[in-house]
Amino acid sequence: MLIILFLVSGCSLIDNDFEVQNYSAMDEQEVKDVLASDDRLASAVVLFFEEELIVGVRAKTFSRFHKTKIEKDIKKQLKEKYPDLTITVSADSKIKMETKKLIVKEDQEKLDIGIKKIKSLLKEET
Amino acid sequence: MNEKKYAALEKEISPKTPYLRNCIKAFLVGGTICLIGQFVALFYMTYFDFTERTSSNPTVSTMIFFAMLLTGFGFYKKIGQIGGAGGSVPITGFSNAVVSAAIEHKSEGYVLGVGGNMFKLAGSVILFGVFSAFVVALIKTILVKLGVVSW
Amino acid sequence: MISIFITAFVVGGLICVVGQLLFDVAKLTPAHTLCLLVVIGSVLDGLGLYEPLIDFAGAGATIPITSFGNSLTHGAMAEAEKHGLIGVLTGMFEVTSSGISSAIIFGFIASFLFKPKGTI
Amino acid sequence: MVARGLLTFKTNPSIASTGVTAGPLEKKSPFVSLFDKMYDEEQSGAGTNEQGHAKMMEDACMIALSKVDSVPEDADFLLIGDLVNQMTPSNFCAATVGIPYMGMFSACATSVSTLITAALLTDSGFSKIAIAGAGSQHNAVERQFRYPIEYGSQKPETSQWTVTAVGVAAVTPNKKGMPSIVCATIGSVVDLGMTDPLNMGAAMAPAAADTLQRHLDGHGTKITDYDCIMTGDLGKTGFELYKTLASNNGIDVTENFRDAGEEFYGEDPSFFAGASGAGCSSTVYFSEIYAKMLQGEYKRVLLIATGALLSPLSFQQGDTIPCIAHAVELTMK
Repeated sequence: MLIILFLVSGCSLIDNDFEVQNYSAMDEQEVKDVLASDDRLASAVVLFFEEELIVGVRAKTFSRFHKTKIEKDIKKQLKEKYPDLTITVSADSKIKMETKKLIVKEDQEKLDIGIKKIKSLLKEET
Repeated sequence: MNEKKYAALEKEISPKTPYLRNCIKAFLVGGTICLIGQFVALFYMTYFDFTERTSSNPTVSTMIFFAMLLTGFGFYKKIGQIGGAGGSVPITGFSNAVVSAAIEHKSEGYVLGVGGNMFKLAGSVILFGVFSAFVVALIKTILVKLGVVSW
Repeated sequence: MISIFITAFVVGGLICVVGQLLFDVAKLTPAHTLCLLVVIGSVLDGLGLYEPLIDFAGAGATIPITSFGNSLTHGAMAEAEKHGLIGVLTGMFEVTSSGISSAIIFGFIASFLFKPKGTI
Repeated sequence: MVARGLLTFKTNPSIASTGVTAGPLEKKSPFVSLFDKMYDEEQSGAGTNEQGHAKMMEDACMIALSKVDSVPEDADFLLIGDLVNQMTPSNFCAATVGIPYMGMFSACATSVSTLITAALLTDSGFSKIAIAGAGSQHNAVERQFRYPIEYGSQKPETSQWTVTAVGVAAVTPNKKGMPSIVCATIGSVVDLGMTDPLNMGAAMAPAAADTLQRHLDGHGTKITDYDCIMTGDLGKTGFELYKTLASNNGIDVTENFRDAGEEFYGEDPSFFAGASGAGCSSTVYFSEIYAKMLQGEYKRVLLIATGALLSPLSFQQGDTIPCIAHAVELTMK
């Protein structure tokens, strides 16, 4: 497994609150551009792993009304940029929390389990 | 003295309802209950596998449990007296209605008393909730079928 | 993170203020007020407005009784989307069951544990 | 003379003794030192509210009888009432004490309606000892008329607190040195369209004012003839309304106007507008007023007990609250 460990501490690149972890060979600049251009967002965590792209965002207080729309918008934009990846975008703080956990752990063996879990969490409705 | 004249006199002499004070108290009490609910939701999100969406179910159950204890120990009626709607509008008020009726009618036995009267107060909420949900969903389904709106 | 607590407090409080106005100004009994609020919650969900409110205020929108109407409607509509008209009937309690079932269970448990106090 | 509910007793039956029992919250009452028996628990140790209510009534009857050195077998009539459905506590009380019994209901005015009936039976020579009185129990009444006890509904400032108390009197033929019953006025039902069950004082005030007027006109007396004119359970709001109505009728409202409901719990704001319930007027009449008469402080009093004749059903069906007030005049010679 070819891994490029590219730990971006965030502050140097985009905004203070945008955190990207890249375990794949994909270019992450695009995702940063998309997220940075959306002023409805307060913060975000991004995780690239193999064919997966998981984006957990936090919307600004009054943009939370449009959470679903924000998710759709970002997903659409990212799909154009990364047509080959399975993209998961969520404005749910639990998803962001879990994604962040995966990043902090830096344990790549268990990443796919973690990603599966995140996706199953999202599938549950209500 | 006719009814109208007396009604006017009654209005004049009875203490006025303190609208503003009641609203402020309802706001603070109701807001606090929701704030506690948010902490409970955060707890479920942090320590269990619940998302913001799915955490609402366990949160509601937990709040109902809290209200059961408060009702049983005789505190909820104080919250209700101070908070007014702030105590009865949150789901805890629903729980208070169920629990207070259940323990009140315990003296008539568990089947006829508790079973028969538990939803004496809260039953109407379920009835109107279910029926309005039925009507709303029916209208929406028909509108979707007609192509006026989409899901 | 903090902001969700503020919005929960404010939105939850405001819904209760609506209830208080129904008590005091419209002179409705608690039962009438709660029924009206449940119906309002249900209609708001039909218009697609309640879910955004939950996104905005979290527990501030899920704890007030209006969310009961919302989740009943939500369940009914979700099933209707899958199964058509018959889903309106079958889906009703899919989402809300937790509130009702815990009220029933805890209410029954309470009847074993407590008796009315009747003090001030 | 009997005309349109106006009664004058020829033999002036006496109230030979009284018995007053009350629940735990009533310890806050300023009249507590005059109550005969207090319970530490709302149900007076019985299993249910209604059984506790009945026990409280039995105890009150026994206390009143023992004060005249009598046993239940000596008593000729038991006239008692309460607010619970079908007056079951009174019925169970009567079953235990075994005195020939008639249950009477005039809501919270039962204290006076039973006293009048007992005086009539005594006056006509049919009775040597008749027990008259009324009682109420907070939990039993609240759950029937309003909500479960632990339900958190907001009570307005006009609402009144149903007392847990029973007051009975033993009515005997005239005895020297005992307060005696001179005349009475049976009230007619007055309904001025009030519908709020949490503002009963306002509903009852017109009935009280009406009966006061009829008593004064019918028996040809003046306000100044009385040392005290005490209404039953109008509460703070109802009492104000009643005084306004009386002064509108040209009656001089003096310091002698008192209301048992307003005074029952003192100034404690947690009881809102004051006390109510059939036990409220009966306990205050048969403790505070009775004691003051025995001491000679009051020579002549007019007791006007008021009752709201509503049921949970009539209220839910949107009916107004019909109200009644009965008056009885006591003198001490």
